[in-house]
Amino acid sequence: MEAFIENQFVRFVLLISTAVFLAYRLLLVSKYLCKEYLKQKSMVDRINSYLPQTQCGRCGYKGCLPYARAISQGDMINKCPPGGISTILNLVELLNEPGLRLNPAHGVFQPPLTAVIREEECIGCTKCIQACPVDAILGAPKLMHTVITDECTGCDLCIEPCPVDCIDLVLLPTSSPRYWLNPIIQNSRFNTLETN
Amino acid sequence: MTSSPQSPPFQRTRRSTNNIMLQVVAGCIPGISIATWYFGYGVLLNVLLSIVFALCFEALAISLRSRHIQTTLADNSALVTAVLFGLTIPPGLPWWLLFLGIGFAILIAKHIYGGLGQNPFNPAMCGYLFLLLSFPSAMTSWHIPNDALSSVQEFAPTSLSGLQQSLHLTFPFLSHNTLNPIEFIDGLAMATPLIESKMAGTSKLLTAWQTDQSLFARSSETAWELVNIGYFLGGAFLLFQRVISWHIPVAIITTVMTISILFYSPGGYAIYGTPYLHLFGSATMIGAFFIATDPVSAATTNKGKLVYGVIIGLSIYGVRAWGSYLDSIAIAVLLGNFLAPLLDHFLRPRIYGHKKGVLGPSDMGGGSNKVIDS
Amino acid sequence: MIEILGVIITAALINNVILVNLLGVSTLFSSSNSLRSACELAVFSFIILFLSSFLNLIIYRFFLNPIGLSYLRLIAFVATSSTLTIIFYKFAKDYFPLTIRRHDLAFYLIGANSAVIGVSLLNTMSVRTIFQSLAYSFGSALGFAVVLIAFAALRLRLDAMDIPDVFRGPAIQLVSTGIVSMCFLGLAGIV
Amino acid sequence: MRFAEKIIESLCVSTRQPMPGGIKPPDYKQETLRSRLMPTPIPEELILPLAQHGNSRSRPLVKPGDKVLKYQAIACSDVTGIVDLHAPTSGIVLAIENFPIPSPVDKESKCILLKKDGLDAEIDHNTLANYRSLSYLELIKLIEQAGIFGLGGAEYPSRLKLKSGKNKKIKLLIINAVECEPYITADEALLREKAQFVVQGAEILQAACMAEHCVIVIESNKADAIKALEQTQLNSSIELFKIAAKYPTGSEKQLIQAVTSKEVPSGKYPTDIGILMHNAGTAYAVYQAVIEGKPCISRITTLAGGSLKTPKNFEALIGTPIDYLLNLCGLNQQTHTMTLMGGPLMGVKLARTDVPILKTTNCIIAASEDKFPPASIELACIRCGFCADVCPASLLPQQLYLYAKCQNFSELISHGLNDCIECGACAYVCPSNIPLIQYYRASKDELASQLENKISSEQWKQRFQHHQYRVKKDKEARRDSKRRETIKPTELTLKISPPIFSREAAKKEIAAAVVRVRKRKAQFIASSGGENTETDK
Repeated sequence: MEAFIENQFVRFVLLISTAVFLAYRLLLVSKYLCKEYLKQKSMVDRINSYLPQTQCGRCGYKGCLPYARAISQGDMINKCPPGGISTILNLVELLNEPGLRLNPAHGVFQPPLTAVIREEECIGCTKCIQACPVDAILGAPKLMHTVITDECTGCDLCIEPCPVDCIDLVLLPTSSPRYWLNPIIQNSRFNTLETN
Repeated sequence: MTSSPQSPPFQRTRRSTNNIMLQVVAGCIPGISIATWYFGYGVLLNVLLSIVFALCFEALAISLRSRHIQTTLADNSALVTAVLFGLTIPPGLPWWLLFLGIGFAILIAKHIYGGLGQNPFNPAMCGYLFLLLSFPSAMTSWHIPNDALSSVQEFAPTSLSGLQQSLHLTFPFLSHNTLNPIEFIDGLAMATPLIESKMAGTSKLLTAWQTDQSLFARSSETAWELVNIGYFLGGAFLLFQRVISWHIPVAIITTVMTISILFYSPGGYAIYGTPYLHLFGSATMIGAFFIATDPVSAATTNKGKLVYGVIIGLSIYGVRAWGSYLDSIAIAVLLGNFLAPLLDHFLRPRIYGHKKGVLGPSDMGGGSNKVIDS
Repeated sequence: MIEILGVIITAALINNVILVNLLGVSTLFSSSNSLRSACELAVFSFIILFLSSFLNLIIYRFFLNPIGLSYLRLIAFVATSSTLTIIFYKFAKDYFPLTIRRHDLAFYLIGANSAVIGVSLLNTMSVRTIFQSLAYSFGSALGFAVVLIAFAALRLRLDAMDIPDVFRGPAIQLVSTGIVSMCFLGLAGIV
Repeated sequence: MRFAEKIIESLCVSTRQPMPGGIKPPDYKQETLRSRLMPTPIPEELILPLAQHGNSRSRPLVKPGDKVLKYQAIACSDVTGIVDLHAPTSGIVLAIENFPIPSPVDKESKCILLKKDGLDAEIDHNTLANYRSLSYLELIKLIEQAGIFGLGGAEYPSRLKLKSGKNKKIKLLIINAVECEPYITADEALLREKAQFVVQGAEILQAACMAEHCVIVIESNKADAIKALEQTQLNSSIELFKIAAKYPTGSEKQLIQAVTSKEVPSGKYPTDIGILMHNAGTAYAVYQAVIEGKPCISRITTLAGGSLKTPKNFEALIGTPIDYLLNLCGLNQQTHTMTLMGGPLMGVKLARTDVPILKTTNCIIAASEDKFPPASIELACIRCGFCADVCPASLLPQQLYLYAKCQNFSELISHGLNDCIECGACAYVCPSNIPLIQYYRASKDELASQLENKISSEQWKQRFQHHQYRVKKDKEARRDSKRRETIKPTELTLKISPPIFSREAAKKEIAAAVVRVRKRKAQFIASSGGENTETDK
């Protein structure tokens, strides 16, 4: 056995085989770990899953999916006010782009809102129904309209077309108020977001 | 940000970070006293000087970060760093070297990362390594007042003239005569006590005991073993006080012992001395009990601590036996600190109700994103 | 067998590619702070570094040097390592889908970064036998990967530290690299 | 029946302690145990909150101005219609409005205000001699009508626990008389004086959930409660099981691990591994409900704390205002800094004290300066690992704190934040007095709200896609109808032969149209979905 090992060529083959075997095993293990990840959706879908889906159009596109497609083609990632910091951070993480603060031209982050129609002034012109991106407004021509609160995304598209301006946005009543807050937030990634 | 109501629990134990750090310093006292007894005031002077410098640097850093000076100085972590730094560097160093080393330790190795509790590397060891690499000759020569070598007893290192000599060494501008201070003190021990001649022979303590010389006499050169026994006692005190957990020291000591047993060759090259000398011959005890167990930079999970200790033990022996630098504690501890986050991430205890510690691929969803990726 | 192990340890620890020879430091900062993508990048760079440095050595020792074209070695080295990267890039596409999508540039960079060419040049200059230099490139690739992974785990902790804003991001990583390379310098001289 | 032998064998070992970690705080239980159980004081006005457990509403059955008798049902849960609130005393319902309820912030919810008329007249209730005659379904019905909520602090309604026990095989019923938190002596006082009722209640519970074994678990340092239990235990089949006194063995998961050294799988309930746990107070309430026929209107509460002259245990009526009870025990206003509901380690610091007692209040602490110093400054975490040593769920609180501080949620989940039982042991031993529980609660809230956002955004996405599909379909329909008008009728007749109406042709026509529509829809979904699943560049 000793002589066998001493032989230069045999040691060469031994080392090569162990190295290749090791690399192969590593790749197999990571392929198995990626199995469930491969089922993941495409890039646009993953960008879309980070967007808040309020379909508000403040980013200049008619809905979140078009904006997601634009981002995958290279558009800026800080045009979504309802998403706020969390959307930007996730997109920075996903696309490995430099993080930019929210672009104020597109609006400011607001907590979740919902539209409410003042019943006495509504004339039933169905303009808001056509404008609503998620069909959250119920009503028929010349009849009373009303907003389904848990369907409404608070995107204020219905306010502008209403001739009698009887729709206003109110804060969504959250079920349990959160009073436990983090004493120190050390999120270094918040600080690195440059102002655009 | 509206402040939250006070969260439970409303009662706490008395232990606070301040007195934990004080207990660590108290643990060092036996070691320091024996070292001063043998090597004169050099060690004590170093420690006091580095404490003063450390507190000034800490105050400077805190005021720069505009934090409340009083509270952050109160958690005397700078004190611990200064004491450990003062103990590891050889006595008789000029003061500006000490100033540089402790400055690097406190400012660069600790406050750049954000102050207490956030430095991934042990600041004392960073300072020591910084000096070791930039001033190798100064760092490896121990200036001991000359009589320790000569048999004449009338001039004891702890006497006033011993103090005067140490002061001259540390503050060269004090010696008004233009003599080079080195001639002024002709007694100059060679490299660190871990010199080959010491390691080859058997333990001086044993020989002194057999030839019934007094163990504590300076001539019987049992200095280094007693200093290490002092640190061992300090370490046992810390373990008893449960300031540190047993995992790191036990791992380091067992690794160093097993390897030195494996490589022990009585006749051969001296460095492969007996395991006893490897444990008590050089700075292993202070490394195992005080430096490696600095909780901030060490691993925190129990399994992680064991592997961390083994890595440090291995590299202590590696550097000491085959490395070019004689004192290996700093290098080994920093190597361990570098791997500590990795060990913490993978070696986790099994959580109640789960089969394994790590729950699912921790960042399958692409790292630290804010929203949980479905 | 012992001296082969010795060669591997010297290559991996004592003169580590990233921290002692300071080659390939750019890959340290290219992968994001998620440990998963750092591990994938480390595995990929382990394969590229190991195979390309060994192939380069064979090319240099048996083709370029005998016919006197040793001055062409730099171009040859870059050629082989880039082709290897492209071959393995496709291979990695379906094994590391997430990291590829996010840092495909980092994967390409490995092909041409200084670590690969540095190790190949060190191999050509060294007097080691073929077998020892194979062990040397295996060790340096291993050291490269381990440092990459350890650094990603360290970066996970750096996120939660109250680092002054001036030092956030790459600055603090450079400082940490400095301190760790200071420690690895201390390991120098063994063997 | 390996499981049963394990129980029997574990019963022989007197005290066992397999729970990792845990702390031994000083328990300050002596003062409240000096006196016997006080008779139930009846305050002038009783405030009875309607939303007793969680935020599920319950409907009042009475109107302001009605006269009610004691034990009369006054509210029932509008989800299941089962009565869950009974009048603690006879009197007049003054009002049903929003009153403050116990909470760390000023929170109000709908309560019934009942003014007592001093007669304490009871409604007729039928006692039952032998409960064995009833089947377990009737037993559960009787318990349900009594409105018994988990009196052990967890608000999980007992009847849900019993019902969940029906379909799963229950091997072991544990009566939890372990009170590991300092100051709380409610169960101990109950056991000292009414041990036989608690044992009978346990037997009823065992019959109700058909468990093979029943065990009463108590801490080994509660001597007189153990003595009382041992006397009553001579004739009953229920074993007594003593475990070492250590906080937090009293919590459900840790007690199961201490008794049977089995672990409840994460995310599941103890009934999934055949164990059901009830509090000693619940057993006593079950005894009163089934045998004496009295619904649950009162519970034993400890009044303790430095600024009370005579701390003692009350069998207090539900809805008694807390400051009324505090004054009964002689409250010293100067030293009274804060009021805690529950123990010092898991309790709630009340924002105001004129709030009522609920069915889950087992202790009120009127804290004074010496034992409850104000929260000191939070220093940096030095990762010393004391908290990891005491965590009963063997988590890593220092790593959870690290990732909670930088809001790295995937790491938090992977370090097991959802398995944290918030027992407070880690924050108790932290040398830098970091409010760890506050960090973990904030992160859990954040995770919960993120999950909420994810669900709602998923729903909006579907609605948006459907909206686009509907708009596209309308546009096409409108375009077809417009094209038909532009072609004048004459051209129509020239081009196509006059339509011969035949049934087969019509059927074929419809089938073709359906196929076309389905194809177009699939093609649209594919096209919009197509974008979704487009391979990237």
